[in-house]
This record gives sequence, structure tokens and C-alpha cells, in this order.
Amino acid sequence: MEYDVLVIGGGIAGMESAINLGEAGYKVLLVEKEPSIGGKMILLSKVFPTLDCASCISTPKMAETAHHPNITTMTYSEVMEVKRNGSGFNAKILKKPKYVNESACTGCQDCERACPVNVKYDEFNFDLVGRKAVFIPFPQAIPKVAVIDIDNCILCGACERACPASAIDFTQVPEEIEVNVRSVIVATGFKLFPAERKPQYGFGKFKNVINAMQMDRLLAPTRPFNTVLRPSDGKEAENIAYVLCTGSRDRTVGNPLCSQICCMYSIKQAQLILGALPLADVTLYYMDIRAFGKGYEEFYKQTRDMGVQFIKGRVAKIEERENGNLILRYEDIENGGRVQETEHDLVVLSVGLLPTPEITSIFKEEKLELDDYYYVKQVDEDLSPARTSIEGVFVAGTAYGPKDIPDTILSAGAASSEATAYMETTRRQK
Amino acid sequence: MTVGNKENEEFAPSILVFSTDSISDPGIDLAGSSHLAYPSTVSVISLPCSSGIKPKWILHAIEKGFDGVFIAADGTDCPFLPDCTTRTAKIADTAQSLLKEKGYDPQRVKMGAICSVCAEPFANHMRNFFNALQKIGPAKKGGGKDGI
Amino acid sequence: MTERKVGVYICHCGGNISDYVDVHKVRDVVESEDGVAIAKTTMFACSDAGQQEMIDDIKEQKLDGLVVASCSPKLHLLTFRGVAKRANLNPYQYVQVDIREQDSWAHREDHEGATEKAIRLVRAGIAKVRQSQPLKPTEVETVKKALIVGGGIAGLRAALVLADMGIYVYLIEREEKVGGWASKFSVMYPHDKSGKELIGELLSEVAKRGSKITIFTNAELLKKGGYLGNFDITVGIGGDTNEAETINLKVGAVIVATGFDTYKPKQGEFGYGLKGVVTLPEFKAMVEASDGKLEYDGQQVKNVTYIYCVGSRQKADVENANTYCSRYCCNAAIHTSTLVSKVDPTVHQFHLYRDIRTYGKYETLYEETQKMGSVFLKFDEDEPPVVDSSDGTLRVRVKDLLTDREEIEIDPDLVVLVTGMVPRENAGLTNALKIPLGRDRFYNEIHPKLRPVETVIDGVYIAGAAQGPKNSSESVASALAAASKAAGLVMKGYTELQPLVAYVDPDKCEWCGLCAEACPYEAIEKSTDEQRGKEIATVTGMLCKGCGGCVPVCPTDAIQVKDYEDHTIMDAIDALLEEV
Amino acid sequence: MEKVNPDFLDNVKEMGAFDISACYSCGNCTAVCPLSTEEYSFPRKMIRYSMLGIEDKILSGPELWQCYYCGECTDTCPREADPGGLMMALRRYTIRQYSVGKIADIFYGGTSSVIAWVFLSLVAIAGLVYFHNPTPNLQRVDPLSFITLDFLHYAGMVLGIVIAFFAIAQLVIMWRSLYKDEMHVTIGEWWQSFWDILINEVFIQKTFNECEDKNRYWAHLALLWGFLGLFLATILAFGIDFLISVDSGLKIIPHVLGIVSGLVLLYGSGYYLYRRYFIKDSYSKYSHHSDWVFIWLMFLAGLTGFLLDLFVWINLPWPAYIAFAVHLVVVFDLLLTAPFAKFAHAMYRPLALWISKTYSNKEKVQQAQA
Repeated sequence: MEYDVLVIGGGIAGMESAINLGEAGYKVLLVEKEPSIGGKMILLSKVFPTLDCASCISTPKMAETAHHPNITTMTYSEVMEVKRNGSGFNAKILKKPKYVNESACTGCQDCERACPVNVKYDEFNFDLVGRKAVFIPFPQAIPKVAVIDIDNCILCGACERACPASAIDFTQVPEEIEVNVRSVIVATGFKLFPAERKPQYGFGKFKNVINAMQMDRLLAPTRPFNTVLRPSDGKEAENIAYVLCTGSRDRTVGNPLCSQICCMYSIKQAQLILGALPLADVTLYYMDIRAFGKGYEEFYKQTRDMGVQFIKGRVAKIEERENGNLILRYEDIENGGRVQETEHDLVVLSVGLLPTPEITSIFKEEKLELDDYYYVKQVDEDLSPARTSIEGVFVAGTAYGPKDIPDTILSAGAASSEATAYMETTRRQK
Repeated sequence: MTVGNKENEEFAPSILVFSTDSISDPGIDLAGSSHLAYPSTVSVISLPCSSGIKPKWILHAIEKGFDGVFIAADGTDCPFLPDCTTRTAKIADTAQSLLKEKGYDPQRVKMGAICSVCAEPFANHMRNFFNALQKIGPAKKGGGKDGI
Repeated sequence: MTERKVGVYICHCGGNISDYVDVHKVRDVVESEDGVAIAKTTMFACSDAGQQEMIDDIKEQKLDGLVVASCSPKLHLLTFRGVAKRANLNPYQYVQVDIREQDSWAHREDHEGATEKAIRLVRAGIAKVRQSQPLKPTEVETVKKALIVGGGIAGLRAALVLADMGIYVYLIEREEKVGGWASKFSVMYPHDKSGKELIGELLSEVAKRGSKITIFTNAELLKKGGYLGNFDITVGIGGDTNEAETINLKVGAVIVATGFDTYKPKQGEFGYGLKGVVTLPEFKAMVEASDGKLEYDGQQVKNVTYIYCVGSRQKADVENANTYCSRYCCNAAIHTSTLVSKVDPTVHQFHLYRDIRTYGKYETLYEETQKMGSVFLKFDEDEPPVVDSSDGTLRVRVKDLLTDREEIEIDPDLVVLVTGMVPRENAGLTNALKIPLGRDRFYNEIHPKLRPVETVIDGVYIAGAAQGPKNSSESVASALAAASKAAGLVMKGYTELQPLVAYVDPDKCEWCGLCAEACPYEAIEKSTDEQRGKEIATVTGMLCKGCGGCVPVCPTDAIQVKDYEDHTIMDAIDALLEEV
Repeated sequence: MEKVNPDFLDNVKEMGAFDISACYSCGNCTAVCPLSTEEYSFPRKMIRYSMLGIEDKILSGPELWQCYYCGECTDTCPREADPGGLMMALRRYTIRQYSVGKIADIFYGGTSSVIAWVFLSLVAIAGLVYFHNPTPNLQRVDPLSFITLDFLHYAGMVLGIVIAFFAIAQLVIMWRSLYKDEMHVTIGEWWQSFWDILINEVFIQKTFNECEDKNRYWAHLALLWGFLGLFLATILAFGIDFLISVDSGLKIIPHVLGIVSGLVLLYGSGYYLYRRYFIKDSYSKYSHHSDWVFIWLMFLAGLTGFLLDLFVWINLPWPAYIAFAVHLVVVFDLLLTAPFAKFAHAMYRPLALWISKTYSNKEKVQQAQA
């Protein structure tokens, strides 16, 4: 199969690049490893500083991607290998079996209701709740098709019997697809910092210490519990603390970089919490508030005026009380520099972003270089921000460094622009 | 649905919802796919944007027999107009004064921002509006007075 | 009675609908509706067999309307439009009725009600199809040329990439020379690249593109006419616009990359005006000019004190307050301080800041300058540092929040005011292009999250610091993004526009201008109707987004949006209310 | 109003704290410190004072001496700025600042300290060479047949006076910088906290025990008790020699005490030497040469004291006399430099803790009254 561009990753960076290229008339293959496109943004509640509902603005983008005549979307698929082939590349893609016939599935979720297996984690709700072994990733998923998590499936056949469209197909096998493309865009995004790596914060040990992605799920309109509950006893939280820079600006965990978005998403969540739980107190423990983008400073100011507390001091450790409340120990730097211990009933760790260096391994013969922090290296950040060490391979979004949504969109535009210029110049040279 | 038997004790008000293709429609869809129940007397007409609703359509709907009209507004998520909320609110206002002129209770028009995942809020809006309309009573088809 | 022949298909969805809705009853009822030629139930409308059945029926029975009552159109609108296309039926004569998400699934406890509702919804769908007309997306030819306004690093980079894409570029620059701010710097962060060299590199690349890029200097955009993909631009060349020679350019897209200005402190603001108090750009120039020794006024500089957020993050009550954060200045000041340490490691540097915003990878710059010895003091916005030299010595006093609010006194040789970016004065351009300004007076994008380079004016894009403060590499990224959007518009030589747009009934229109006011897309204009001898509103279909915002404001019901006309909606309402 | 002194930190950095400039004032170090209190918070405040050069705030507070360098601050510092290292560097700096006539400077300079230690040791050796008895008892070990009791007696007296002079003078200097007239502390209150500090902080080292690393606590306690034990054994031995008889059977007591204390001291100093050489704990990642000298002298003092007793016990005359000679040289170095070298913390810390404890007691009383 021939395409002009292979886009690896179906988050907003990948989708935006694909749409730009599709609009310009190029045939694009977008490969996403999850069962739905949309990336992390579709899972968010609202976005700063406009407080737009994240899915309201990203679902149209997802639909545009999925239905664009020039874009082919492959979900639940992984690019295994990219090799230079003439002036372009040859790519091998592994299409993982969903065990569901995609064209037959109507997204009715009857299988999900019939499935007897309760899996404890739901990756799209950041494990706040469980899911079934056959499931539709999330309500706005595109394609809205069920997928069977075969590792947890007991092969009981209940879904098969429940499916009115006979879409369940256990005979599916992994399929390897080979394509030729002229250019590649890497848009593999970021990983969340695993908060367990800061044992002093007790994530995974103390029930009422959650990460910010979980909080975003609790605040989303599609939230699992329909309100902001603390996990230990299901009580509505009254006094919520945010620990900023969890896993960022921290050499002890090997990440000296600022994650660029945590200040703002924490501020956004604080505003949303005040809306959801008008009586709750929200305190942010920060080092520097990095409200640097357009409209961000004003949003920060507004949040302070709404009564959210900002305390300068990095939280050093968290201890749990018997009632599940948590004691935060920090130095209140701006008020006498005293060591303080403050009690909160829910703690949100504003976790940072980590790179996805695994992507380098799929490039054979030529090396996709990484920078000092294991992000994809920009070989000419000043003039060609999307260019990588491999000619014809471009990078978009958080694959090359932490970014907020607007910056991600800009970087995706830069990648599609440079890919277009690359394809046009090589075409002329031929 | 009991459009024909409005005088019955168990009056089930009929509600027309104006929704929008890209924002509130998905929210209403999600209410259904989440199996959130609301009265079956609710029907939806979709438009591109809630700022494009004509007050006279609302009047027409009430005069022809709907007991209430709900505007599922785009709010700040509107992809077209940054001042969509203000515009939609103005339309609702105008519709209310039109209704008043014709002798209908202006409460028969209601507006709420429904985002693309606002399934629960939508179902709640519908149930509450349904109850409120039950109290107001049936709209007199063809221009009867609501008694206000 | 209508002449239309409509096919209606009611989907079981394998029970997802038919378990709650009596689909056969729905079929039986709607079968007799006016214009219905055929009504069927189908197990899965979306299945291959289901689709084929429809195609066959449409062809055999020469249907001119199609109603599919199934799931949400969000899932299968395009599927069934495809069915229509394959059966040679105009896709706009197809309507999907949602009886799953908005009916069977929402009213699972009320089978009767759900069935009744399905009947009403399908009737409304039929009513809508009866009113439908064959519509076609308008295809507009686009000129494969772009105009870039502003020849700074963003404008030049956009010009290059567009030329490489095969798009002809005009670049106009107001100044005598292109290059912008970057060409004034010899070292910039984060890679210590020289701005002069970067601009030099870009200019030599531009030269290599030969006739694909035409640059006009001393040039200003005076007027924009035409429409999406076909703009007529008038450019004035040669200083004062009255004497200007004008040229006309036809382009498909416009990228505005007019950059920024630096904030100029008021006299006395943090001691500005005193000897030894300079702004960051002034200081940067000094550092770059220094030859192994930092000097000011003939004296060696041993102590530099920076004051951050000058002209940024101002309180709203300041006159013409810049309440925004200027984004680049923390990084720029910190980078400059590393340069100072490299010139002379013995210089002591104190940074008085509010929050250090070295976001992302720039955090390492902050760490680097600290390790080189720079000391940071944090001040409260309510207690800003005071600069004076009343006893002959330049002195800064500040309450340091990091040191228990201790009042600290520094006697620096130089005070550097870290000034931010302010929007450039561009009234003429703004007027000509009609791009709205944001609260911060920078050009406003159409949506700050997902559409940061597009404006409400289709085909006009904004790039670089014209949209908001940015450093040079961010400006380049946004220039490339704007170029990508421009390419999407002009690359293919045509663009397709959806046909559901507003139109005016000239008989009813008595030009009042309300609709034009209501349209942010500049899609409605006044025109003269010769035939009727009056002024009326005209919609430029290419600019119209079909939102309908103009519809309710019209006092004479003269403006309508296709497919959402009064009669369509009212028919649908009537159909919904018909007795079952 | 404090004037910045940008050169101050450069001076401190000569004593260590090379990474401290990386500090971005997050407060983690202070919050994680088990010894930092609401009243006396450190190390971050000390970092700020150092960066801005507000020297008097550093010298006039007890914080430097409240720190036992557990290393938790350094281990968890997100910028790897080694705040604990700064506390140590500041202590070295402070010992120099307090010392009479800046004598301590000698022991912290690079070349000067080498010369000083060698010179002191040579003086001690010369003294021994001059005063020792060339024909000691080779039948049965008798240390006093090698060096006369009188010599030891008088040398000890001179040494004691010199040390006492400097120690007292410097403690007065410290007292004056920490003393706050406005606190109006009564003699009784001083007396009360004196015992508290002596028992809890000196003998038991209660605060040190709050550090997480318990092994370090025990080793430090061993150093203290080992040294005190050897000191006591020496005094007892001389006392018995003087007051009873050189041949008294009671000498078994100082012997046993000496052996036990020697072993204890060996354990303590050996532990520290081992950690510093092989296990780079955060607190021992960087060792100033003043640390090395002190810990080696301690170790040698313990080792030679123990060997001396051992050789006396099994009656090996020459090894015993050599061990004795070395022991005397080491002890001479150790004691003579005690007010200037690292050993000085043993006197500064209790004083600082005593003063701060008294003040915080007083404040509590005042608060209770208010």
C-alpha cells in the first residue's frame, strides 16, 4: 500500500498533522496504538484558559480525522519498523486483533453488559474504576467499536451471544501490514510521570493521594462517580491539596525539566473544583507559577481572586492519618519560612510529563536521535523545529518536549508544513 | 405520548429541544448511550448553532402543541460565534416575550448550555423541565391562554 | 401532495432499537406518509447487505429522497451519504433520524412512548427530506500564491517553506530591510545561535528560491478585497502612504507575521531614566558589544541587578495595563545573564523576580545561570523593588520573599529592567484585514486551543509574536503552522465549501445591516439590486460558515440558511406534533 | 535592612558547598529535615543568608549547630544542591570566624594546614625525644619508665591551660554573638537548661537520634563515649599513679576502661573512616581535609591507646613504648588543636544548643504568661 505520509500517534498532534496534510491533498496513514484516536486530550475535563469542554473541541477534530477522504486511520495498531526505501520509507505495521469485527460493531455495548469479567483497571479512567474484558474505551471513542482485552478474557462467549450484530470474532489474528510512504511524522506524545517514583508522597499507598489525570477524570462530565469523591471512603472532598512539580524540576527522579503544563492544569482543576464543590478549599503548593501562555496569567489571577490558596513551598512528604486524611509537610517560604504540617482530605499530585524514547527502536538503519532528556531530538530547533536526525522524518507535539495544547497544535502544523515542503522538493528533484 | 389527551390527570408535557450538531447533540446522544432515562415526549431538532434559532419557531412550536421548548445552547464551546451564549440568551428572551404577548407562560422556554458530554445535565434538565411544565399545565393548542 | 419519492428504512440495530421500539409499527404508520414510496425495516442498515438493499431500491424505484432511522448521525451520516452517492442520489437529499441514542436507549422503560416518538421523529425526517434540494459543495478555485506581511524570522521562514511547497510567495516588509528583531541579536537562546546568522541563513535560502519569492520592503498592505482563496491585495510601496506607489497582488492566502514591539518603561518606572538603569534589549546589546569586559559609561560593571516583569503582569488598574505574562522575558533575561557570566565570571548578578517561568527545557537555562552564580530574589507584586540614586549611588531595595521578607539593599552598577513584548502599532493593517484584536491587543486567533493560527477571516492567518509573545523558535513553529494552513487552502488549486450557507430573499430584504453586524466572518455585504432598485444584503457563500447567527436578527425574515429554512423547521415541528 | 555581600558565598565555598548555587529555594530541605523546627528552620534560610551574604544572621543563630548532617536534605534535594554540605561548610567558616587571632584559619587552608599538622607533630616528637628515658624498663612494661610522670604532668598542665584559654575565649566570642539581652533570662533558667543539654544533647545526643540513619548515631555516640572513656582512663591511671602507687592493683580499672573505650572509639572512628572511604553517603560525599585529619587522629588515638594497654597486658615492652609515643603525639595534636579544628564542634555545639534551648524555654514561659 502506498501513502504519502505515515503519522505515528493519533493524539491531537497526530490528528492535526494528518488533517493539515489531508487538506493539502496528501494521502495520510494515521496509526494509533490505542483502540481509539484522541490521545490524552479527549480524556480531559475542560481545558485552560478558556474552560472549553475538552471533548467538545476534540471530538470534531477526531471525527474530521476519521472521516477525511485523504486520511486512513488504523487504531489498535503499532508501527513495528520503519526503513528507508528509495526516496521514501517502508513501514511495517502490526494491527492487533480487537476480536471484534469493526465494520459490524454498532457500538451498542451489549457485549460490555454481558461480559462477566471485571477488570480492576480502566486505562481510560486512569484506574479510578474498573471495566469489563470487552469494552468500548470511552463514550466519545472513534471508532466507536468494542475491543476485547484478551489477556483478561475468559473466553466464555457471553459477549458473542449478546452481540446482535455477530461482530465478535475470536478467530482474529494479528495482522502485519506493509506500506510505502514518502515521509513520516512522529507524534507519539508523552507518558505521565509515575507518581510511585516519589515514595515520599505515598501514591499507590495512601488511597486519597491521586494524580492529576485521575482528578481530571473525576471532574469530566463523563466522570466515573459523577462527583469529586475521595477514593478511601467516597466522601466529597472538602479540603484539597495540589502538589505541583511532582516528578518535574527534580533531579532525584532524573527529570530536571519543567513539564510546562502542570501549573495551568492544576489551576484549571482548582477552578473546576470550586464549581463542583462550592464549599471546598483548594490549596496549591508550588515553586513558581508558570502561567506563560496567552491568557494564562489572567486565568491564574482570576483563580486567586476566586479564593484558591497558593503556597510557595515544595511538599517534602505526605503522611496518612487513620481517617484517611493526609498531612503535608512543607516550608511556608513566603510566610516566615516555617516548617508547616497541614491536613487535607484529598491530595492531587500534579504529575509531570515524561518522554517516549521507545519510538527510536522502530527506525532501522538510520538512528532517530534523542536529546539529553530522551525526547526526540530537534536537529534545528531554531529554523526547522520539526526536523529530526532522519531526513524525511518529522516530529510533532510532546514527542519532542513538554507542551500545552496550543503549542502542540503549532508543532503539528510545523511538522505537516515541513513534511509537505520535503515531499514537494524531493518530488521536484526526482 | 399524550399530546391528544392533555386534560388527563397524568399530563405528560411534550418538549421540543433545539440542539446543535457539533456540541449539544453529542451530549444528548451520550445521555442515550449511557441509558439515562428522560421522558419520551422530548423530541430534538438539530441546527448548526443555537444562535440560529428563530424566536418565531419557538412560538410556532408552542402554538402547534408543544408544551415547552428547551434550547440546548452551545455556550462557550460554540465553534462559530464567541458570543454565542449572549446571542442565544437574547433569542430565548425574545421568544419569551413573544409567548407572553400571545398569552403563554414565558417559562415554557428554557435554555441551558449542554456540552458534548453533558449527558447527565441534559437528562436532569429534561426531567426538571418536564416537572415544571406539568405544574404549568398544557399549552392550549392554537393560541389559547395559559391563564396568566 | 408531493411528487417526491422517498425511501424510509427503519433499523432494528439487532435489537438495540427493536427491543424498545416497535419498528414494524413505525414502518406501518409512516408507510402512508405523503411522498413515501417505500418503507422497510432492516436488521442492520449499516451492514453491507443493508446498504446494498437501499442502493438497489433507490435505483430501481428512482427514489429522490432517503430517510434512515437508526443510530446517531455522528456515527453513520457519512456511511449513508456514501450510500446515496453510490446510488446516484444527491447526498443532501438524505436525512438520518436518530432513534437509538435519542430514542430507544433513552426510553427503555417506555416502549409505547419510544415507539410513538420514533414515529414522530421519522415523520419529521420525511418532512425534512420532502423539502430537501440537491445541493453540491461549491468548488472555489484558489490562487496558488501567498502573501506574507512582515519580514522577521517568522515571515521569512513561512516564505521559505511555502516556496518549497511550490506556492508562490510575496513578502512585504514595512521597514527598509527584512530581518526583524532577530537580525539585531548575535546570540539567542536556547542554542546560543546568532540571530544575525539565522536571518542570514534564511535570506541566502530565500535567494536560492529565486523568483518563487518576491520581497517588497518599505511596503505596507493598504487594502484587501476579493474572497477566500482569491484575495486582491493593494500594497503601498515607499514610506508615506500618500506618495506611495501602489501595486496589486492576487493571492490565495495571507499570513500576518508583523511581530512585536518591546515595552518601553515610563520615565521613573523602576528608576527608568536614571543613569545606570537600562532595559533588557539595551543591556543585551551592551553584552553583545562587550569585548571581554562589561562596561557602562566607561566604568567596569561588577554588579548587575535585574528587575523582572517590567511592563508585564501589571495590575489591571494601571493605565493601559499589560496584564499578560510576556512569556519570553524570563528565559531571555536568564540567557543574557549566562552570557554575562561567560564574558566576566566575577560579575555579581541579582535577579528580582515574581515567578521564574523557564518552562519546559528552559528550566536548564535557569539552573545553569544559578550555577554560574546568579542569585534570585523574589518580590511581592504589592511591594515591588525601589530603585533610586538620591545619594549618588544607584541603589535597589527589595523585600525578599525567599529570605523571610528581609529588606535587602543592593548597590548595582547596572539595573536591567526585564521588559516584555507589546503588540505592534498596526492600525492600518488591522483595519484593512479586519482581524480582531484580543484583550491583550495582540491579534486574536479564532480559537486559542485548537486553532491558534487561524482567524475569523478565512484565508488570513497569524503567525509569530503578532499573535502573542513568543521567542524566535516558537515564532518559527507558528509560522510553519500558518504555512500549513495556507497550503491546505491553496495547494490543490481549489477548495470545497459546504453548501449549507445563508442566502437572502431579495424581495423581502430591506437593507438594515443587522445581519452584516451579526456575522463575524464578514460574509454579508450591502449590495444594490438593480432589478428591484434597492439596497439589499448579499451573502458571500465562500465566507459563510452556515451558523445561522444572522437568521434571527433579520426583521423581515429575508435571510435563511439552506436546509434550515423557516418552512423546513416548521414542517418538522408540525410533523413531530401530528397525531399518531 | 541588610546589604548584600556577594563575596560571602565565595568565601564559604572555599570550605565546601560547591553545588549550593543551584538552589532554587523550594524549601524541600527544610521541610524534610527532622531537626528543623518552627522556631529554628534550616537549611534553606542558611542558604539564603549565604547567597545574599548576610553573615551576622548566620553567626548569630544556633542553626548551624543544630544540624547533625543526617543528609536527608541532600538526598532529596531536587536540584542536587547539597544543602547539608552548605551547613558543614558554614560550620567550618564559623569555626574560623570565632577563633582568636584567626588561628583556626591555619587548619583550614590547604598548605598551611599541612605545615601546621606536621609542625605540631614534630614538636610533640621532639618533646618526646628530649624528655624520654633512653633506658626504659624492658623486663616489665612500665610506660612511666619511658616518659616520666613529671613530664607528662607538666606538659599536660601547659596543654590544658593553652586549650582552656582559647576554648574559653572563643566560647565567649560565640556567646556574645548568640546572646540576646532582651530575653532577660535568669540564672536559674540558665542552670535548668544546662543540665538538660548536658545530659540529653551531650551524653545521650538525643537530637542526633532523630536522624534516620541509626548506625551513624551509634557510631557518633561511640566516638564521644570512647573518647571520654579514654580520657577518663588516662586521668584515672595518672591519679592512681600519683595518689596510690604505681604498682597498685587498682590499675586494673583504668586498664579495663581504656581497653573498652579504645575499642568503642575504634568502632566509632572506624565506622566513619569506612563510610567516608567506601560508602559515599550524602553526608560523606565530600570530606574537607579538616574532616579527614580529625577522624584519623581520633582513630589513631583509639588504636594506639588500645595497643598500649594490650602490650602492657601481654608485656611487650618496645611495642608498648612505641604505641605510647605515638599515642602521646596523636593526643597532643588532637587536644592542642581542639579549639580550632573540627573537634571544636564539641564545644560550640553544646553552647549553641544551651543558649537556644534556654531561649526557647523562656519564650514558652512568656507565651504561657501572655
